[in-house]
Amino acid sequence: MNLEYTSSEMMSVTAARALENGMTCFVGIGLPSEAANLARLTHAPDVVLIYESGTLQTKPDTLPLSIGDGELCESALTTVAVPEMFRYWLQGGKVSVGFLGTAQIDRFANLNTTLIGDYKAPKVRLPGGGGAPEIATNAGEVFITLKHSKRAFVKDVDFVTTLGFGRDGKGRDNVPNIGKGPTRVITDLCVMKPDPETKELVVVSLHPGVTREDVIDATGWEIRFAEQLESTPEPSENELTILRELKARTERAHAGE
Amino acid sequence: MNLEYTSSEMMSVTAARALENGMTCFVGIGLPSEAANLARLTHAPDVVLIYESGTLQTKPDTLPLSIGDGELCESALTTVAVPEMFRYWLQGGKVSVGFLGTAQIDRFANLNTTLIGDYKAPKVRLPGGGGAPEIATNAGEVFITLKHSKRAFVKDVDFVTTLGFGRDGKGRDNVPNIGKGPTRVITDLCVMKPDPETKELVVVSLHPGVTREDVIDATGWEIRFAEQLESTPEPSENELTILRELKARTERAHAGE
Amino acid sequence: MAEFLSLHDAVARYVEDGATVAMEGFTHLIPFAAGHEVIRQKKRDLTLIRMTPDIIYDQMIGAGCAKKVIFSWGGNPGVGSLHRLRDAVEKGWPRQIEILEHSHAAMACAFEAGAAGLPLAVFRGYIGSELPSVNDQIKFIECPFTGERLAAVPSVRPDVSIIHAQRADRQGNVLVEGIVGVQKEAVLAAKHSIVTVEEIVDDLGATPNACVIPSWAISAVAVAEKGALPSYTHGYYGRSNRFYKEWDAIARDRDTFTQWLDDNVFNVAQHHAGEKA
Amino acid sequence: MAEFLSLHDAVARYVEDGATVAMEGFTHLIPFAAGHEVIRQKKRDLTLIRMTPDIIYDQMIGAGCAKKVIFSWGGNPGVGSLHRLRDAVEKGWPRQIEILEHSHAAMACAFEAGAAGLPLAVFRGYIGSELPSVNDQIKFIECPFTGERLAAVPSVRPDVSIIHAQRADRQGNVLVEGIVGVQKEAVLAAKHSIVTVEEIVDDLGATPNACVIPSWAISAVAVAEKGALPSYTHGYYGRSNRFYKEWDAIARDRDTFTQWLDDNVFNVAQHHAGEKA
Repeated sequence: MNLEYTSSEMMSVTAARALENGMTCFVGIGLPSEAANLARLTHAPDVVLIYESGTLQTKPDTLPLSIGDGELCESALTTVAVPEMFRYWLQGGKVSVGFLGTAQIDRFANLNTTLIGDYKAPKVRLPGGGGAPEIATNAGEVFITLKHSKRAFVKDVDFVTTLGFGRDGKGRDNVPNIGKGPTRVITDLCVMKPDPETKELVVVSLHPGVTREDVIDATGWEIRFAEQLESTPEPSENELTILRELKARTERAHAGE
Repeated sequence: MNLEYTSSEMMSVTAARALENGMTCFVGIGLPSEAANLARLTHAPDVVLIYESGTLQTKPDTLPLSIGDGELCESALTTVAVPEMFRYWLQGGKVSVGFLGTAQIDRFANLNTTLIGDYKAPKVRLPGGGGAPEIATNAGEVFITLKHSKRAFVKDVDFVTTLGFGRDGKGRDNVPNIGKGPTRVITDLCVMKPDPETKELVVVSLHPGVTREDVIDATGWEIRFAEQLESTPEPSENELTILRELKARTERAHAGE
Repeated sequence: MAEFLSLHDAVARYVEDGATVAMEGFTHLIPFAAGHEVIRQKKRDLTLIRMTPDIIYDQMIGAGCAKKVIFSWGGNPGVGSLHRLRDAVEKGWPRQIEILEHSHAAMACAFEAGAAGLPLAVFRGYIGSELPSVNDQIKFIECPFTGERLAAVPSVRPDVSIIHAQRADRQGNVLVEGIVGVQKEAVLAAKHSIVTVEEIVDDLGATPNACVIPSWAISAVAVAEKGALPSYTHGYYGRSNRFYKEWDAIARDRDTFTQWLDDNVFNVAQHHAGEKA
Repeated sequence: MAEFLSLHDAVARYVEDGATVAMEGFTHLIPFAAGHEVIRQKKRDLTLIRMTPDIIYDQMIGAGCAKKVIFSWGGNPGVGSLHRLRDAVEKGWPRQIEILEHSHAAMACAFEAGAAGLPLAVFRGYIGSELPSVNDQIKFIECPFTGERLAAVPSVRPDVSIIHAQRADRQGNVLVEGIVGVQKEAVLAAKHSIVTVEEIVDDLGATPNACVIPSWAISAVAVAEKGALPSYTHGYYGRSNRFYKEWDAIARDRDTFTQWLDDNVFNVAQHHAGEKA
């Protein structure tokens, strides 16, 4: 195959492929939402999507701009109150995968969406935790997707908003009633997984046309590569068509009043 | 006036008169339910009735046999789940009056609906606490209605299922976030109120034709009478008519399938 | 995803001897058909959880299914006692059963906490009540912010919960409407769950915030037409208040009860014995 | 019983300088008209509580109403930062504000606990997060049954909560439908509450288990047609995603923002400035 596609499209398609029928996915806004709906519209029509606004098993035709666009409620099986969403559905153990984005991520997959700099005198104030701290610990496992850059991939996050594996990689050891945590990170360059022992993120697959140097240059720590480094399969024509249609529909919908 | 009425009717009418428009009443099944609906159908059309089955502001045309007959839901403003009923509406402080019946009551208005005899080897096993223990403490005040008899009115209940004022009358002293407790007890013979100091129940009003001796004979402790002992006003013709119609409608409804 | 099973197969698969079972329905939607199936399959040593045991548990206790009952109000609502429950507690017939009793507020919060995946429920309760002296599962904690003493009880987390509902769609999503009680909580709190329904439909016809339990949160859906009788199903049929009153006489006497059980549960081919009551 | 008041009078009566105020609406039904009324009445030193501050709080913070914000996610959803919030936190304009931040789970449980009349919420949260190190209102307790360590936060109990809803009936009972967020909890948790509605109707048209808040649980009902714009009201009008995107440019610059506020909030006679946005 010889299709033209962008690195963003490669990221979305790869992230989408992480989801399967039978999964119940708590979806973060932005890239995770794009990937989750692409999955639903392609190989995983029965994947169950949940948004923190209370919409259970929703099937939006366009991507929501916010976490609670009307489209999410109208296409949902039902919509529950937000306390119920966090108590019964997330904390109650009904979510198999939490799908998150982030501003900053470190080598142990800890996420920072709180601030850059010092808490008392922030250089940049970010939106905050939102649903992520408890999605990351109460979901069965966590997928993370974001663009690869040195600013985003840092050795140690400025602030652990959301637990990956802790500042030493042992943050989940001996903690009862906690999920597996991040099992894969999908970027526009590669796929990473935590080392089974140390929990440090390791590149397991490079996207087509991406070199090790590209990843090294975009990562703020000495990134390691798996011994059996794979090449991520290219997007199919069908995936690209559906992704592009979804984004075009979404753009038209958001441009209107 | 010279109307014929039974002592049961006298009790229901007197109990009904305790309720007023503007009150939000958590209604127990049986006598309290009869009185509360009589109030709603006579002088207090805007009294808000709540049943523990989750039915908020319900207006049944016939009395429910159980606490959750369909009529309660169909005539309610809305119906919430039972956990919400106990958490948001009762514990949340939205109930001004809890209206309870009981099997046994003592001089400090403690209620026993658990058992007669010893807990390990009960002589008679009663239904248990149900909603009463928390209605009695979380409602603003409590009205109690039951038939007067030595078996029911005992010096000390066999078991305090539901707090009146405790075994020594001091059970509510210095307890934060607790209601006033029982403020009146309405029987087929009289009305009793707790002494402001000792909290022991005192007869404040005798029903027409009832003597002090009648009450003394039907009470299991040395019952005291208020200095200004009143005579309970008789039922009006309108109250009796509406009560009898309500009971007739109810009987017809419960006799059918 | 919920599996569509016959009621027989659902009970056979998920209700094991010795299991902790919650059959819920707060006066409404009581799963009588399922209770009769449990009796027919002679399940034993069950720990039965239910806020309001009602005559469904009276029947199961009288049939010898229970070794323990956890409840907050055990009566025939508006009628009187549960004679089979009393006979078991007071006289040990057909076997001695253990009881653990709570208040409604405690059990409602315990179901909520079970659905929420928590080990305990915290609430303002049991003040001045002597129930904590006979139930060692009632404890008190101190609020770290205000110092207030609050009650705590373990959450309810049954091995299997069984409820009855109006209808399911062809994917196994279930609509519950009317007096919804603690049914959703019971299902979400349990390891396994069986939902009996009046019918299977193409479209649930649910409004945006209706009480819908998704198929993926349920183990099995079984059709049991009139499966709540003598209780009722809002929108389908009314409560047989008459039967509730008749039950008093049936249950007072061991022989009458045993005969009733033979006639209406054991010697009934289909599941809806309750319907004939 | 709720009193029917104009939005002006409702805000004048119940929102006092220095009050703790929760204006809720989880992306849906955000009470913009009420927020603009608070700005017009120049309320000061408010402690603003909201899970998702969104541009309504950006406007109120930029207008100088807030001294403190309690929140769990402060962004322009799907667009980016709240520039007025950031300007206040980072540069102290128009005044320094204090922030207290939680996770969504914590705040959702805190609203639930507030509605339930409890002093605290207990949940499984904040594991491994550094938020407890910057928020001294996050504590941990031990479950007396299992020994598990669980998070605890104080319940939310505002002086006044303000929400927007679809409609009220003539008794002041309110229907909320669609994404209902924590609005019912906000109203029930507060000492006083204001509900703005699209319209007053004879009959709410509610199904049996609809989210209806009874009149007697509300202080005041005020009509505010299109009172949620640029947010939306399910069944009435859609979200102005365009305005949410435009807000980014408006809010980036202090002068542009001040001009916008003059044109769209202060110099608008009626309440529905949002509508013109």
